[in-house]
Amino acid sequence: MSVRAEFDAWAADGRDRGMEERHWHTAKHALARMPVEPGDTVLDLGCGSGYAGRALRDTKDAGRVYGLDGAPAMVRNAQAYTEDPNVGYVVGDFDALPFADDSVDHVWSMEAFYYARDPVHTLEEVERILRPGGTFYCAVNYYEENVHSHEWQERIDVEMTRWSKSEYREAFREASLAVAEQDSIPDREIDIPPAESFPTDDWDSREEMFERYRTHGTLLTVGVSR
Amino acid sequence: MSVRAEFDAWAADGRDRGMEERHWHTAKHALARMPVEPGDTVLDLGCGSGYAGRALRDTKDAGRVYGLDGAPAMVRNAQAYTEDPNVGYVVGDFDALPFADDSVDHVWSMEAFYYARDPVHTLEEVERILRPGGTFYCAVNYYEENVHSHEWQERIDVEMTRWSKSEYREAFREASLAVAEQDSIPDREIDIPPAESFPTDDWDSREEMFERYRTHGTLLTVGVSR
Amino acid sequence: MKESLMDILCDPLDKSDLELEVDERDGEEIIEGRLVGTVTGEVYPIEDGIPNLLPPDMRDEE
Amino acid sequence: MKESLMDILCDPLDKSDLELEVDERDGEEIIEGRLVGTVTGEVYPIEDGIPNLLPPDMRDEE
Ligand SMILES: Nc1ncnc2c1ncn2[C@@H]1O[C@H](CSCC[C@H](N)C(=O)O)[C@@H](O)[C@H]1O
Ligand SMILES: Nc1ncnc2c1ncn2[C@@H]1O[C@H](CSCC[C@H](N)C(=O)O)[C@@H](O)[C@H]1O
Repeated sequence: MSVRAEFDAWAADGRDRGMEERHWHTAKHALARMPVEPGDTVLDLGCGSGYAGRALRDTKDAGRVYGLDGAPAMVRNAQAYTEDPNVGYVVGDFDALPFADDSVDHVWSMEAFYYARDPVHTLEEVERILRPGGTFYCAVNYYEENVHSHEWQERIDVEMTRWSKSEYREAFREASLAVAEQDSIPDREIDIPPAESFPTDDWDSREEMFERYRTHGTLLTVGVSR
Repeated sequence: MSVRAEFDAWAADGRDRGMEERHWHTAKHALARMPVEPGDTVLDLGCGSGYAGRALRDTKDAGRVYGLDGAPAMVRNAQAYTEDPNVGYVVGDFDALPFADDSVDHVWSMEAFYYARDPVHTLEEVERILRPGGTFYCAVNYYEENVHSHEWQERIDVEMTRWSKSEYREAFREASLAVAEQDSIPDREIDIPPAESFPTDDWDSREEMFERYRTHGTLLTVGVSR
Repeated sequence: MKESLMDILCDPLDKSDLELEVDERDGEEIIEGRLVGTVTGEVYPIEDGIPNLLPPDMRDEE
Repeated sequence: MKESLMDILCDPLDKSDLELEVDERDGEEIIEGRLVGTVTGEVYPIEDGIPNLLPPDMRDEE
């Protein structure tokens, strides 16, 4: 199955909003750090329901916010969730971004980057469209150190890239993005039941669930275009 | 009184270690985000007891770590706290850094930057010594939005710069440092007593103390040399 | 899509300019139409206000 | 200070090179001596292993 077909199905049965709710726990902390100034143009790669761009409009007065996603049904949902004329959505693919060189101030991506077919090329594309000094905020829950995420590959019919923290840093630099920060942002909001509730459907032990959310959480890598 | 005389007095009566203990609550989170690679050269501006550089040696295998401070007694203490041959200290001033162009991979500074006599010039100096793509991690507790820090000026005989968050971003850009992130890092470790303990010697109300530490905490601005 | 998006859009294949052809608009908003690669000649549809700029070989893949 | 620090040190006044003059050393470690600005001629002392590279007018101020 293609990424598009997979995520069109997610959008159709409302999983776009479910993801938004869970991802917001950590995404909001990363979004708050972005040096977006009033009037800036921001692009959300793999925008899903589009919540991140809308938040940057509301909290930082971003000028224009665009969401790109490969799944047409996702983008249709995202568009339906807003009437803001300065927010727009585009169907497109990470590997062939339909944006001009140096045309965007900042790029955001949450839980989407690792679906790129050629992730280093996607980084080169991001670097190309960012104006010099613009940032790429790349947030992922699926990465090497987060061992409890490894099994996700079994549940989805699309190949995912599982880099370690240092592989992210190296790949950014390979694509001429200076690495400005890397951080694990804990999810402090997910409810972790008391030890006696384990095993649950998803977790063998409380320790594992704690490690997944509070220790590893979301890996954020910030690159700056040169 | 000069900055040097003031902080020599602090070093003499052990306040260097007191600061280290308090600042560590938030500094460690910012240090963890730094993209320091094994072998990198890192400079700590206004190093005080020198703990930050030593932590980067221990946790990220930084190659050489230097601390610069204007107060000779601070630097002597810092040197006495380590036997690591790859850690060194220098007496110097923020406005006239004794380092060659592009000679340092990353610069760190905690609770020290705002003592610079000419802070924009200090940023230019930092930009000059950083290699392209190198980062400046600038952490301060004294800043405009942190209203409870304002009174500190009354207690110290040295003039301090009190910029807002956006003034930090502007000044970095003026000095050709791309702003990669800005964040308020809460101090979750300081003990905040129950409401009935207030007023205390330092705080009128629990709300104020909470706002100072948990809401504002430490302002981190990360710049990247172009 | 708003017409102002044209400022930054380009052909995903070779990053050359696109030409906008409008079938239906509502003020600034383009509802139906297409974007045509000025160099590649590729046609990218705009449907329900949303431009589909997937490279053509991906658009049809399922 | 370790002698390797010379790789990156420069005169704080004009960023020109410094020359190292050693009075006492312990292997790689310079204990006493001075750094002399090759252009400015300024003398920066090294005492107890720590170089003082404050601009001269700041060094003496109290
Ligand atoms: N190669 C690709 N090009 C464009 N979008 C892609 C893609 N691979 C995956 N995606 C999109 O990336 C999204 C991942 S789900 C994450 C959605 C959203 N950022 C959130 O935080 O909730 C899906 O909507 C999927 O359609
Ligand atoms: N203009 C200047 N040049 C160099 N050092 C300075 C300076 N102004 C202040 N300092 C130094 O900055 C330090 C501030 S106190 C903070 C110390 C340490 N970074 C910590 O986190 O605990 C003092 O040691 C002081 O001597």
